[in-house]
Amino acid sequence: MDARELIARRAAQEFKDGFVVNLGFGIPVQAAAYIPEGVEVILQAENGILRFETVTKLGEEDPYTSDAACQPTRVLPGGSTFDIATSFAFIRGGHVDATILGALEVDQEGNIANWALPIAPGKYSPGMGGAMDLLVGARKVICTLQHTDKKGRSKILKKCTLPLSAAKAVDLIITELAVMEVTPSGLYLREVAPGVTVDQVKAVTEADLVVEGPIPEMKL
Amino acid sequence: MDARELIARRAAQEFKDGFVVNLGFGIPVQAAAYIPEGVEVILQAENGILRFETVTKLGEEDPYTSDAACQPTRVLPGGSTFDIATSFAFIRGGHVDATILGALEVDQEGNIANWALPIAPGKYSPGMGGAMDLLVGARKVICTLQHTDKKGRSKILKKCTLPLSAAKAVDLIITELAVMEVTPSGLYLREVAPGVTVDQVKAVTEADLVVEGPIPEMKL
Amino acid sequence: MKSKEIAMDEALSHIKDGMTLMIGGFIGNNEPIAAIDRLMELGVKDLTLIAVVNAYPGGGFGLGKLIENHQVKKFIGSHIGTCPAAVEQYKNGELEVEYYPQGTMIEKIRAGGAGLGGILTPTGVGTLMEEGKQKITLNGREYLLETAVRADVAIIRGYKADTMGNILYRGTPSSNPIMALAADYVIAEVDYVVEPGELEPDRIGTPGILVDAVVKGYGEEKTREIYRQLWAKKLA
Amino acid sequence: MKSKEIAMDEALSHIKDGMTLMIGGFIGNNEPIAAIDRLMELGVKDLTLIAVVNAYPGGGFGLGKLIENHQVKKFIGSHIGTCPAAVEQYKNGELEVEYYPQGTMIEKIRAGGAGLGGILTPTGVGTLMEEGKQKITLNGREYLLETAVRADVAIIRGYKADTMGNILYRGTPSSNPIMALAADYVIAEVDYVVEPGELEPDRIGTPGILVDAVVKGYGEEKTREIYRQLWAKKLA
Repeated sequence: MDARELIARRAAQEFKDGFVVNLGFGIPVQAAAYIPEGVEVILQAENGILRFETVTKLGEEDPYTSDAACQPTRVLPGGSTFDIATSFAFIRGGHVDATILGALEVDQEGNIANWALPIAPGKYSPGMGGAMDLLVGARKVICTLQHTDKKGRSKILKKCTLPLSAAKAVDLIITELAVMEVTPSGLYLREVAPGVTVDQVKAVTEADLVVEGPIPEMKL
Repeated sequence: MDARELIARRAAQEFKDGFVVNLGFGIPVQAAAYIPEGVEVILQAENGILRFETVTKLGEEDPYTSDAACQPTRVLPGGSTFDIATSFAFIRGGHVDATILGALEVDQEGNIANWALPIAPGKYSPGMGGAMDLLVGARKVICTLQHTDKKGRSKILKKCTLPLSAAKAVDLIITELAVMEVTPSGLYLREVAPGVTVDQVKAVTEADLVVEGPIPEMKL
Repeated sequence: MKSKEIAMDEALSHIKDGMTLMIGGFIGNNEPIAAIDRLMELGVKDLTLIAVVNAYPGGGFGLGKLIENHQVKKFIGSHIGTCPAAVEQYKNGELEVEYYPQGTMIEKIRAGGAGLGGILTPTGVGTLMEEGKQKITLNGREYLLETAVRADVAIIRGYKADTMGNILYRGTPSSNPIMALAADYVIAEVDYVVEPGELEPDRIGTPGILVDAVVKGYGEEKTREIYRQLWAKKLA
Repeated sequence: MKSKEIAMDEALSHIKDGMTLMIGGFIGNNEPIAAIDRLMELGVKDLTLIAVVNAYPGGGFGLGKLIENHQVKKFIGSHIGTCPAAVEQYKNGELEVEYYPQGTMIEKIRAGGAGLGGILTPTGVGTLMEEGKQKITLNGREYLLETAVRADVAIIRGYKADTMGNILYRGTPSSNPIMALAADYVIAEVDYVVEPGELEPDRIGTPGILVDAVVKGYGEEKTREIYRQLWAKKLA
């Protein structure tokens, strides 16, 4: 299983029955494929739709209905559509139980940088989209990312270096190596991936990681 | 014709074709009965309805649909209903062309007091309802009231004495004696009621009234 | 997923003495009248009641009954004049009243439900409403900072619900769809409960994620009778 | 009352060089694509474009075309990454970009249409978004004061209109109903125009009092074809 699938599978275990969730692009959306049996989650997309198909085949699509990636979707029974001001009222107002989002960097205080890539002096791309509102408004923020960048440097930092998307917003960090929880008394290592040791996680983590008691292995 | 009918008839002449209007209780609502031939106005009520019947007979009513007095009404063709936040977005946002409202007092600067009757120290009744938003948001504010109180004292003042509903909000004042316009250079007498002289109006008006040129008689 | 339709008393048991309660509707129209009637019998007291306006003109109907029954210690809204008992209790000191212009009141509720701290409104500048509030000038125009408000419980009135709590409104829904976001526990009184999928997604005014309990009201036929009787008496 | 349905070019003639233009929809979905295509041919330039997001991913569709055609000098919204031309022009200094979080952007537009001076949002506290903005603390929580925004012209996309300008939306209307309040001149592109009374009052998403011009778009059949072709190409 590749790193992305592992992260998505583990993230999916955070879904509780009846949860309203908003999923960022990439790994988070992938997590929807691994929702545990018996658990029903309600997908929310920021453009203004609740309970919708994750995949709608061409031929069955409605040209006026899309998800937040402008891909065709249809409302499922019990679902609804609404304008985007209402959609963000739901998001900011605490009516979304959890969001899973990717990140460029995350730090031990729960700060997160997930959009502002410098492209010229004082200029950043691609834009925050709805992520900043989700980080502030969702009741639980789960951050999924690969533990290190292509050069092997930790993305789990003492302090983010890129411009923040939100301060002290992240509750749980899931990588292909570990599950870490942000708490008022530090960043706790909660689980390691199958076959990964605590020392291996520590070796590629810049953040101060609190390790207490035996650390269980992720169940996937 | 009694004073109230005269005021209502004159106020109705302010309606222009296509105007979106919100009418306060009492004389303003009465004005709707005298809308000139060929003029179509769109009634808006603050609870959240556009284009509705002014009178709906019992037997034809819908129990879920009412006007701002909670009296039965029905939507006319081309009308619509919406929530009250949207309704006041229309009102405050300048999407209502004119409002006609009653007043306890109005002054030469366009200040208006139309709700806060003292009932105990620091206590006022009955509450402003939607009037304060209408005064601030409607493009044209027409104030209809009787020129004097029961004791013959002017309600058209130099300076309001009751707590204000809005500052510098009134554009036009219509009483059973006169039509007066609030302008940056003072309160202008524009029309007198049939059979009423300028001096008679001046005698019962505490405000400084600017009188320039011959003052025409109201056409009713 | 478990149906959100529960018994009236089970839903109302979430309303305790001293709580802040929002009631949707507009001086009688589209008010949750069955829930209000039962709440009067249950006798919960010392409520802070938030509504955009007060009772049906003259009282004796809908939320006015809670005031007449002395269950409300504070009223927050734009108007009390339609409820003689409210005016009397306010005058004699039994009822505290906090006034906001109607458009401000609903924006405060909307802000509470939408996770905003507040809004800047031009309404009330130069009036009593300025008292104790921050005034902010933007581009030469003055605004009052009005802060968000929420309630412990909101009771709203819809026409139909499905068992997932999706609400379809009929007629003039007024404050109901806005209050549905602004309370910790939301009770929706409706005349019909249907299965998920029976309500058109475009027509759902309040998604079920906002609603904690669906309760049956008096039903459409009795509602029609009640309002016809009410409206048969001419307003003073 | 005169019908609000007019010719596309007559409606678009209200958009002049240098104006601020709002375009409804969401990265391609429910965008007024016929009006945008024609606006590209008409060549109006130096526009400030306000949209919650930018082009359909990869560009070449909907409002992305206006940027690719160098008609936009400033973009105000939450994201440009879906539009390669926007990223390139921003990088080389041709396009100015003003970012707002999506929820903030739509609240700024809503405030502009609703006569509010602005709103207080917790979104963006502790980030780049604080720059140049007032920060206000209420009950120990910090908020950014985000001010109202309006446009000279808004082009929205509905499904059906009546000749009075009432708009019925279909599917995910996203920013369209909000922008309808926030511009001096509002153009609604729709697939059908019907007579007043044919749209259910409860289903009208934007009342005609907000709409200045109704224009016919490509129609439902062609719209279906256009989106099917778009969606047949897999996203990168």
